[in-house]
Amino acid sequence: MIRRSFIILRRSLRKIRFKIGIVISLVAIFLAILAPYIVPRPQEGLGYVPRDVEARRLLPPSIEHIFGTDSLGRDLFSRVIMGTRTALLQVFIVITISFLLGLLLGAIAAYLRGLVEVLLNYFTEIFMAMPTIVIALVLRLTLGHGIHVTISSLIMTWWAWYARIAYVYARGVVELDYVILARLAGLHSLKILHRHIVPNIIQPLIAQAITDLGSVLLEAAAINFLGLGVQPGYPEWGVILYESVFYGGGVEVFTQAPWLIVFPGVFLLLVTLGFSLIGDCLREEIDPRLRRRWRLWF
Amino acid sequence: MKPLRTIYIVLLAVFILVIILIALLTMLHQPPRSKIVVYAYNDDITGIDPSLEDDTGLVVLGSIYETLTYYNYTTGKVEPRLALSWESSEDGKEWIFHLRRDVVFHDGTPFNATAVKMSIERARDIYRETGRGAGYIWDAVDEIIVVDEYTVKFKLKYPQKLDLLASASYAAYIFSPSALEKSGASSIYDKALEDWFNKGNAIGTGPYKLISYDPTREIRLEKFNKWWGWSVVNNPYAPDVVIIKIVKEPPAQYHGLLAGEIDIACSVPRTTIRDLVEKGFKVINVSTFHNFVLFFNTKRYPTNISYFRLAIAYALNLTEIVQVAVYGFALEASGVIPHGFPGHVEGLKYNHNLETSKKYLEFSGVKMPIKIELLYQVDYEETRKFAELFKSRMSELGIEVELNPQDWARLKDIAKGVWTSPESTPHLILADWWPTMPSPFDYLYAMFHSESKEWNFAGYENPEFDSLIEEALTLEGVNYTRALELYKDAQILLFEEAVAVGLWDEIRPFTYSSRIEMPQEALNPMYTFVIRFELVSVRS
Amino acid sequence: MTISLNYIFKRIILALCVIVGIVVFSYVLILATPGDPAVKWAGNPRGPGATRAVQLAREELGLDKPIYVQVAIFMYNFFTGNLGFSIAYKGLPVVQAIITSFMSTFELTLIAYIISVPIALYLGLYSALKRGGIFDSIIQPASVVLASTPTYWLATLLLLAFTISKISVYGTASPRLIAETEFNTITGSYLLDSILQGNVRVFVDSLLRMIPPALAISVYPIGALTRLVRVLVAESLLEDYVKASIALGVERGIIIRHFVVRSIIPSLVQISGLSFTYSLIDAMVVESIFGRRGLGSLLISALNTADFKIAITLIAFIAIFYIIVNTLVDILQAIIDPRVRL
Amino acid sequence: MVLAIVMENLKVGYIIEDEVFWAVKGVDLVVEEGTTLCIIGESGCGKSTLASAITGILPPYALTDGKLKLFDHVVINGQLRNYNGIRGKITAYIPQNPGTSLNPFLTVEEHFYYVLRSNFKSDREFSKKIAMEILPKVNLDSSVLEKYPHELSGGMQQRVIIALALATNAQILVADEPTSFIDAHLRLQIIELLGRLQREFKKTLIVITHDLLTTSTICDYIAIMYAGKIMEVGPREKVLRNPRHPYTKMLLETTPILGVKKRLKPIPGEPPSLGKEYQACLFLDRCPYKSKECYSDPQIQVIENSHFSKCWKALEAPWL
Repeated sequence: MIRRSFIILRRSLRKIRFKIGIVISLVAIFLAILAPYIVPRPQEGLGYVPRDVEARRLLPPSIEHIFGTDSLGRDLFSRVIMGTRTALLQVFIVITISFLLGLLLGAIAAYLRGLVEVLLNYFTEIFMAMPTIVIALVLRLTLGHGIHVTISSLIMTWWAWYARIAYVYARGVVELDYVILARLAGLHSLKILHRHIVPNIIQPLIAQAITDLGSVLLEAAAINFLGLGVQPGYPEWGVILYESVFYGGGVEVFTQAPWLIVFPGVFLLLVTLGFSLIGDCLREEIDPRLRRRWRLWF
Repeated sequence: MKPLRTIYIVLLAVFILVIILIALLTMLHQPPRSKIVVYAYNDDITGIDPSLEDDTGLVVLGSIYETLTYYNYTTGKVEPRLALSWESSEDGKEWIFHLRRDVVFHDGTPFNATAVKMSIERARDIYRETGRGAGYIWDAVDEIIVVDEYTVKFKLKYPQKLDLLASASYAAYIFSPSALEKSGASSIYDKALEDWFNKGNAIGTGPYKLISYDPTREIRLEKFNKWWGWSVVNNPYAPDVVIIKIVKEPPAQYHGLLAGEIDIACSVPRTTIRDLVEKGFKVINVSTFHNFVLFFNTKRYPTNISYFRLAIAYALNLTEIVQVAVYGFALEASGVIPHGFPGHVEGLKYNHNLETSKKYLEFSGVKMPIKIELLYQVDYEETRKFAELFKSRMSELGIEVELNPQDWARLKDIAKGVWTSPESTPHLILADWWPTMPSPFDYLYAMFHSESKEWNFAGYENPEFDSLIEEALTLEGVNYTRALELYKDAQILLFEEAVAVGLWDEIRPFTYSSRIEMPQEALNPMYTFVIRFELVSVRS
Repeated sequence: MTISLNYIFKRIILALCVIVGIVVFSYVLILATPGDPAVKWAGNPRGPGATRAVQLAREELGLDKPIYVQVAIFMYNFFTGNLGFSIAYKGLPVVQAIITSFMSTFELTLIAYIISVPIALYLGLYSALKRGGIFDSIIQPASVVLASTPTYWLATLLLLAFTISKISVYGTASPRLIAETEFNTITGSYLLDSILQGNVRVFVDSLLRMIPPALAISVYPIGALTRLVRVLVAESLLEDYVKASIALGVERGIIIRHFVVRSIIPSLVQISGLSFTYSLIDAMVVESIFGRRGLGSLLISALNTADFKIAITLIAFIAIFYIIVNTLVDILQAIIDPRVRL
Repeated sequence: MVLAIVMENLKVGYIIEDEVFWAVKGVDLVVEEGTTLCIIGESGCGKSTLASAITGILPPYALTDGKLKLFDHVVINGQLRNYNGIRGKITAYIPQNPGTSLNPFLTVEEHFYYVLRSNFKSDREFSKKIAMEILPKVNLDSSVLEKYPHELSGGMQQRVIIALALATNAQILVADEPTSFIDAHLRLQIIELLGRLQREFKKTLIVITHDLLTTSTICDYIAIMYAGKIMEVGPREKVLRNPRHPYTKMLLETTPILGVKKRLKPIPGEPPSLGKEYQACLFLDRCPYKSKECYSDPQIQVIENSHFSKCWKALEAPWL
């Protein structure tokens, strides 16, 4: 399996799209780690309103403020770069937890069968039908404000997808002779899950997880954009966009300070694009039909 | 290309259709025909029961119904409206109102003393029974006697300035007794009557009558030709139809104004005012009685220490706050009663001084750094900006502020928890207030009296304060000047203890298109958001 | 592949079970939020009578009963459509509020799909037929970009563009026009209502205002469906019957139209149906940016005003819509495909 | 005598994962008009590729070399392929799996319509008329016209396909394993049908098969294919009775002949892989008669008129 992963990776690396995706993601990770050391005003990046706010409101991009300033006089560059950290943090936590939860529950449902299977599938179905934003709306009211709302509402909907995929694949594996034999031989269930089932279902799940990175990022930003997630002033692209659209009445931003919408949006788009490109190329490698050069021959 | 001809055709057809539509629209864009005024209001309407509504329904009620008297905020005097004249007894416990004679309700039924009795009793009794609505303004009213068709006598339990109360913006509207019959309600207390009103029915005496009612989209009003006041205002250009359009987002109001779809907007983004004026729109700045107050939770450490509260109060730079949060569209507050309101006191301002602030912090003995929580309303842009600014400024003092934005309903629920579970209620609560009746008692009682568990977000209990304002209230009907002095003393008490800091008194710019004319009198801060459309003239 | 009536019956039963689960789940979820609906229902009472009034309101709303009884009553009311009045907007029936909001969001999403599905079909088909060519190498990354564009951001940019060009695209229709033509919305769908009332001006106006938000919404389905169509076409080109008909000299155009496109339509319908429900959520956000009334504004205001009836019904409604669409699409797919006979 | 198909050192390969795999490794073959040729070989020997090359359904990632001529048209010339005016007009194809080879979304009538419209610009009514004429010839009545493919049995589907191929009026019919996907008891029927139609319409019929038994009954010539090359070709009787290649001999021994009781012998070993180039005889590994000369590529040996073999020992034929 590892060898196959390497082959897929090597082949993907030949593609310019994949390379672009990797470069964008690496740059994003780099920015996320080093953000406080790169940006000129880390304090403002975290939401501090400067003393000279009145003089610094809505300045256009200049050497001092590369991306301009927002309606509370904060350096937009600092905020956007600091936002990378939040963005990646959200995405990785959400994907990791949903992935593990989905893997575990999907495998258990397929392995244990019976009532457990029915119940788990039922819950999967329910959670798949609940829109993330609706859950976020409700959680915002019960849990208050903060990044934990964004993360938990995303997990609540995403785990179900992984559980579904894991379940479908695991069902196929559970029916195989050697698993049935292992079961008959009295091998411990945990061992069977660990040795036979998980290795067989993990690859499609990982592929799915990588493909989903972009979507999760978008959804997280959407939740924060709606003011349901992190606190106001927090460095997060969705929140910055929200402030741009609704602060200053929005109109002023439209006509006088378009940089407030452009920069966070472009960052969001680029990082999502980077993730999506990686996912897209990997999927193409796993599914060879899409790979061949093709022109109509008839 | 041949193969996908159908798709091509479809795309082409769609394209052509769009072009035709655009052409059609430009053709159809004709100048408006009838005298229609579209007024953009910024919130959903919560209900239009004339006796019970105590929220956004005012904007509709104010045009459909009328009160007995009218409070003129420029002169500070009470003027006649449905009542032509009135007199009170020496002790202020008996009031007689002489009613206007030529008044009819929208359904043609005549206006008389019975209607007054019924309307006011309904507001008062439902409040007494269930606590709903703003009927508490009639709390003193013991008995309403119909002397004759056009004379009503009020007997009070304790002296009050009833002519002032009768001009209140809530619970003082007179509706027609025929509503009972039309709604099929058995009595004025029947729930069926309330439902009937809230389904979009109204029978008032006002210059406009209700045509259609959709609380989340729009309310349509039509000129009531038999209104008694048309001869008084003498305005042949008054709008025939008024649309109160719910447009929540300020940018939307701005766009609507620019596109000519909205005539009057009550809350365009403040930053766009200059732009709008340059484009030929007109503005009336109304310094409203809507003010923003920062409450301290006086029942929880560390805001139970008055030195700590004072430290925060002196750290607030009101000039900066007004500039940053509301772009200067506000007056820096002095005390908790807004400018221009009876009982307003100048000089109750904590002059921004960080040194003083640090000194008080030391006195307070609170160890830095400390974390406090600020509760504020999420759907006002100004409160959000204030919160972020406040958080930054406090961080300079070593106070970490955790922001807790909530919508209004939930903010209220959390804030009043100061009485039941003060330890889990935020330390600071930013709330806003606008009055129901033109008396300082309205502000001071609701926000600081120990009995007012619903709105006293500070959890403030001070018998001295309570007795001061109670005494002032009873004096209002007898000796108004003395009453105002007592109110001043009460406010000084609040100021010294720093129970709450008045932040700013809102100035609301009403922007309107140049095709209409609107005199300053059309807007009255006492009845915020109500526009007297009878004074508005439309030129086509 | 055969789908029997039995299968459909099973599916519907499963869907019903899930719907019940969702109603219960949202009920519990909403009641867990702070804010007492009874206080709101009682009209925020003050003074001495307040406690009793709230108690009465609580009884009236049935909030004093144990939670399972409440859920059962709610469920009964939900399925009989007898939900009474909104708590926050007195006098507004819950069902009416939800239907009108839903229709307005639905028509927007529908327009977005009327725009996006043909475009996606066209782009996906051509990039699959010319795989590896210039067209494909442009369309493929472009579709990834489209699918990863934040919808609300794009909506904002579109609005910016229209603001600069001084074309009013705000709101559902011009309030003045509505006032002048005495237009009334009954269903919530302005297009439908204006057709029914023969109001051409409102129809044109609301359709034009729908285009920018619909464009913003359609970006995701264009990107995602283009990629899907490309895969499906690539798969279908490998089908034996395509090969056989090529060998029999069937023209390229006929093969593409009647063999390839026709074979991908069932899958396209299914996935479009699925993504339609996601776009509905997108539409809820985009709507609010363009100042339109719909599910988004209703849900937010319902939660903000502790209007638990509307909130729960709405959440359940959205989820149920999702399930119904899924079930319907499966059945529709079966109907389109002649191999499946019911 | 008109030559319907001429192949000169025809090579066909595929590019898979940037490597070239030659499926057909140089075939020289001539087919006369109006005759039936069976190409017989194990699976993977390149016979289907050969059929694809003739009928013009090589995928775009296929590589070609050599020359293929169908009547006067040069279809393959080195790397160039040009099937304009060939598909449906000169060649028609009868695929191996009738179940998947008819479009499930179209009725039989529509199949006829699309095929005839493409080839003759005929309208719906005319194509229906033609279909009605042809269907009885394949023992189907016109009621199938209204039906969708999945409503027909495997044998009926195959006959519809044959009817479609006939409707094109193409001279060369290529049937790629026409019997492998249908029930055993129908096989002979289909084969006989093909034979009858070939005689009736004077078509040139190429039958690709691994099934020596049933198929051989209708053909005039047999070509034995192994690992991408033709090993032996000749008139049916001669090849069957007098095999001049050890592979043919062994192939015959694996096939039961009706009425003759004999031991069936499997051929040991595996065919060589497609990816590699071989200098030696391709059958070398599995040949029990190999000798030193077999390590060089064998020349074509003429046994007699129109009977050729690609074996150094064809003339001696020690296996006979």
